[in-house]
Amino acid sequence: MNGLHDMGGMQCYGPVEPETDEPIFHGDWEKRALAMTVGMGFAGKWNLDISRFARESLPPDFYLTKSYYQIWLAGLEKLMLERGMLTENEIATGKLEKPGVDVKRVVSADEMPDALLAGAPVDRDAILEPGFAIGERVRALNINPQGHTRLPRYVRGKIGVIKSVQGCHVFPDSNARGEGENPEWLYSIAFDAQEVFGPDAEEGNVVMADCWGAYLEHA
Amino acid sequence: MNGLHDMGGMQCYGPVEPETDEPIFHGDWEKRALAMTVGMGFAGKWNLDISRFARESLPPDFYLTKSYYQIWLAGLEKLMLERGMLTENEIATGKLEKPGVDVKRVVSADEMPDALLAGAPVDRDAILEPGFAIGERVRALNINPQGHTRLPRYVRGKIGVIKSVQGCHVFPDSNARGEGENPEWLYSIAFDAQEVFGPDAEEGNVVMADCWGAYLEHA
Amino acid sequence: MGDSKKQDHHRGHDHDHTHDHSHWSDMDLKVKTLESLLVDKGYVDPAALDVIVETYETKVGPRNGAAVVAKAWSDAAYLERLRENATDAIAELGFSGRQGEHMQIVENTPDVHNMVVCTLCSCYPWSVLGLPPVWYKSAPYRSRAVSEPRAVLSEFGLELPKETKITVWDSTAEMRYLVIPQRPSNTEGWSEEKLAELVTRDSMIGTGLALTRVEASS
Amino acid sequence: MGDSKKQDHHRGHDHDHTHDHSHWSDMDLKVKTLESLLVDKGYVDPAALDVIVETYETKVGPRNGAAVVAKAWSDAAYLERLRENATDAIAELGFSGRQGEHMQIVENTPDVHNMVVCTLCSCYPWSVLGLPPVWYKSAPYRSRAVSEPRAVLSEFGLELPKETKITVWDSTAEMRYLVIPQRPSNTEGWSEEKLAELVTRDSMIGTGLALTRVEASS
Repeated sequence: MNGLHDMGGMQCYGPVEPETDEPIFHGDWEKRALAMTVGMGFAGKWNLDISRFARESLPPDFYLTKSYYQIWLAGLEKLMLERGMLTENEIATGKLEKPGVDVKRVVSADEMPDALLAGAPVDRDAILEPGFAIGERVRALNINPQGHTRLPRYVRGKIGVIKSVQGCHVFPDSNARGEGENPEWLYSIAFDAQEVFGPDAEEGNVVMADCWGAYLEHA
Repeated sequence: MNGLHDMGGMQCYGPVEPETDEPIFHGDWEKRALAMTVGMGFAGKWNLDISRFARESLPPDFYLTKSYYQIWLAGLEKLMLERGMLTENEIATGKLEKPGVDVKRVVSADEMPDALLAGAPVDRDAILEPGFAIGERVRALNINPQGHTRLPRYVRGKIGVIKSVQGCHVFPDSNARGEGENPEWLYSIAFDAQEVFGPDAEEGNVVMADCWGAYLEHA
Repeated sequence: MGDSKKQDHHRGHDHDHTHDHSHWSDMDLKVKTLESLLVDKGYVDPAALDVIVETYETKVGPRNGAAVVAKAWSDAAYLERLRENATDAIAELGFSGRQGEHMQIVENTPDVHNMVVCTLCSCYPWSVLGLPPVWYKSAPYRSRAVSEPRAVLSEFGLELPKETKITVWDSTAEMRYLVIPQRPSNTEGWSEEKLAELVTRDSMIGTGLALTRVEASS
Repeated sequence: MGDSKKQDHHRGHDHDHTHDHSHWSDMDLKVKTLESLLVDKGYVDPAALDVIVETYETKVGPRNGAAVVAKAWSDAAYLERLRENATDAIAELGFSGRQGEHMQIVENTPDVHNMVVCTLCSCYPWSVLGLPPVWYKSAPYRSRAVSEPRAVLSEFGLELPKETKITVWDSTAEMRYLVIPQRPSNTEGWSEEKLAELVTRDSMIGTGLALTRVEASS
């Protein structure tokens, strides 16, 4: 989905303004928003790509004006509402209306350190050989899917060179639709900055993007 | 400037929802906002392209969440503030702090009907011959200027065919910077929908865009 | 192109401030204040502003365009003049001025349906259609008209035959486009005035068709 | 690339609701309510949530990455292992897990400066840097890091020599990038612990350099 989340190359947002103090959390609610988002991931009711799409398909004005943890919270609520794990009324009143649905796993405090250290790798055994080789010129496809994709708009149609083959990784576009992991070879691709952003970009600069084979064609 | 105003091809804004009643104006303020915006154009303190850039460079959250007449008003205030025609304090308090600056023209009620009927044509005498001919294949340049441009992001780098030569028109990119009209030939260009939006677009559909010669190269 | 229904997911989340109508009395006050300042500073004549409002509220509107279309349907020589130089031909009927300085007509056929948008702001042929409706200036229309016109048309209740291809005119310069819809059948011999009643505003933007005889009489 | 100062025009207009801090006590309430529901429904163990908070508040942070960098500077064999398989080499130091499952190092040289961004969301190498700062997740950084990196770096006070070219790594997949900044001069023979003190978080994102000896001692 071409949405506001796909920000690369936009020029309207002004200068970067780091905070002077940079607290890890701005208030307790941010701590709990992070913890709930990470914690609910173990429930197995959605995957990483589904949760990314839940956030990026929030109403554009919400996405643009709220802080990132507010976006995470809204995404979490949306995922749970969609799955009947929570009701609008429960969110509004805080009163339990119906019992919880079954979840895959509730991680205990004791188990959590190991669960966090384990992470959730997305590399998978390859079935096919990679379709592209290091050093090869490729063109990122001009696709505009309505659903989730990790091919940013700014590289579409642009030619780059494969710098590394990163293994066979879960393919987000289908995974976000709940249509399976369909692992695809992932490539790190070097795009010349002027190829991507035209003559206004600085000569010699490079933009690297990680692209799955399904996003590419030989060029 | 790649900003939120350049909306072509975005997919995050949901369905079109026409109003059931469609009043011409929603409240008196819309009438006066229109009238002031049109009326102040005669003052000669800015041109059409400067005023468009004033609106599109409003803060993105403002641009996204306000109604179009609110955007016009904010653009008008910004233009006048920038030129010292009005002060922030005057806007806040409504109290005059300093007299008005000289303006080119104040149109009277009697003159207004003719002034509106006259409009403000932007075609100019040509100095050079057109650089491109009807039927020719051209590529829209991949430019990303920080300032105002009327080349939408979705056609950049794409190939189309010249359908008409529309005359020599004021060039917005320089006119918006106050660097003169620099008239350029204007072409109506047919882009195949799939060339522009990829295989998800419908075969046989066409997107027409009007592009100045400075936006084009032979393809 | 995708089914627009799929986009409904983004609307489930409650939010609070898009085009908040409760601000409108504040807006009245704000705008009155600004106008007083402009008048006091000698930048505008308030009576001239009244004329602008009156013009677009009562004089310049889609009936202008409808007259042009009806004449185009009725008068082959006029249609030819419209094709040659629409600005001049439209001015023959007394319609000219702001946002109509450079007009071009685009004619619908059974093979090609035309539709007009301004993806970059809200350019619209004021001289023949008046001020644009809110949806024309809205993000959904501006974003999707170019990339998924058929889905957008279906949101207007317009389902074109699959064989009819769509050409979308993005008003990126000062050219303004007036769609000439197909003339409804069984209207032979109708007067221009009667034909004009079949010409809706949306049919001249391309988000609708001209009314049929039956629709017009009901 | 353009001068970022030119973009200041967009900030002159008064607006009212971006990241409104006054909402934060409301947010505390809202989030408490949600958490109670999740606990009551048996979806999460609140003590386990405490562990998550504690982990990212006190255990996992940029000192992890600084240790990796200092070791890379000191130990050629380790650097080689980092180049071969950064995930495994980083795990040798006990750092692994969420948002660090697939690590790659990118080494700065006098010719090429590396800089990391996630234009699509907020991907960041948690296992070595902890949680991302607000600016990393912000629209200005996400939008402009790829298209005008030098202007962005200057907003961090970093002016690179013109000859140094910039490579920007957009974290579009699950690969996470750790920048290995250039080792400051006159640090021969320093211990890894002492070297690690020179390694700032920003130097590992690429929006800064490692501290010089002088900066570190002041």
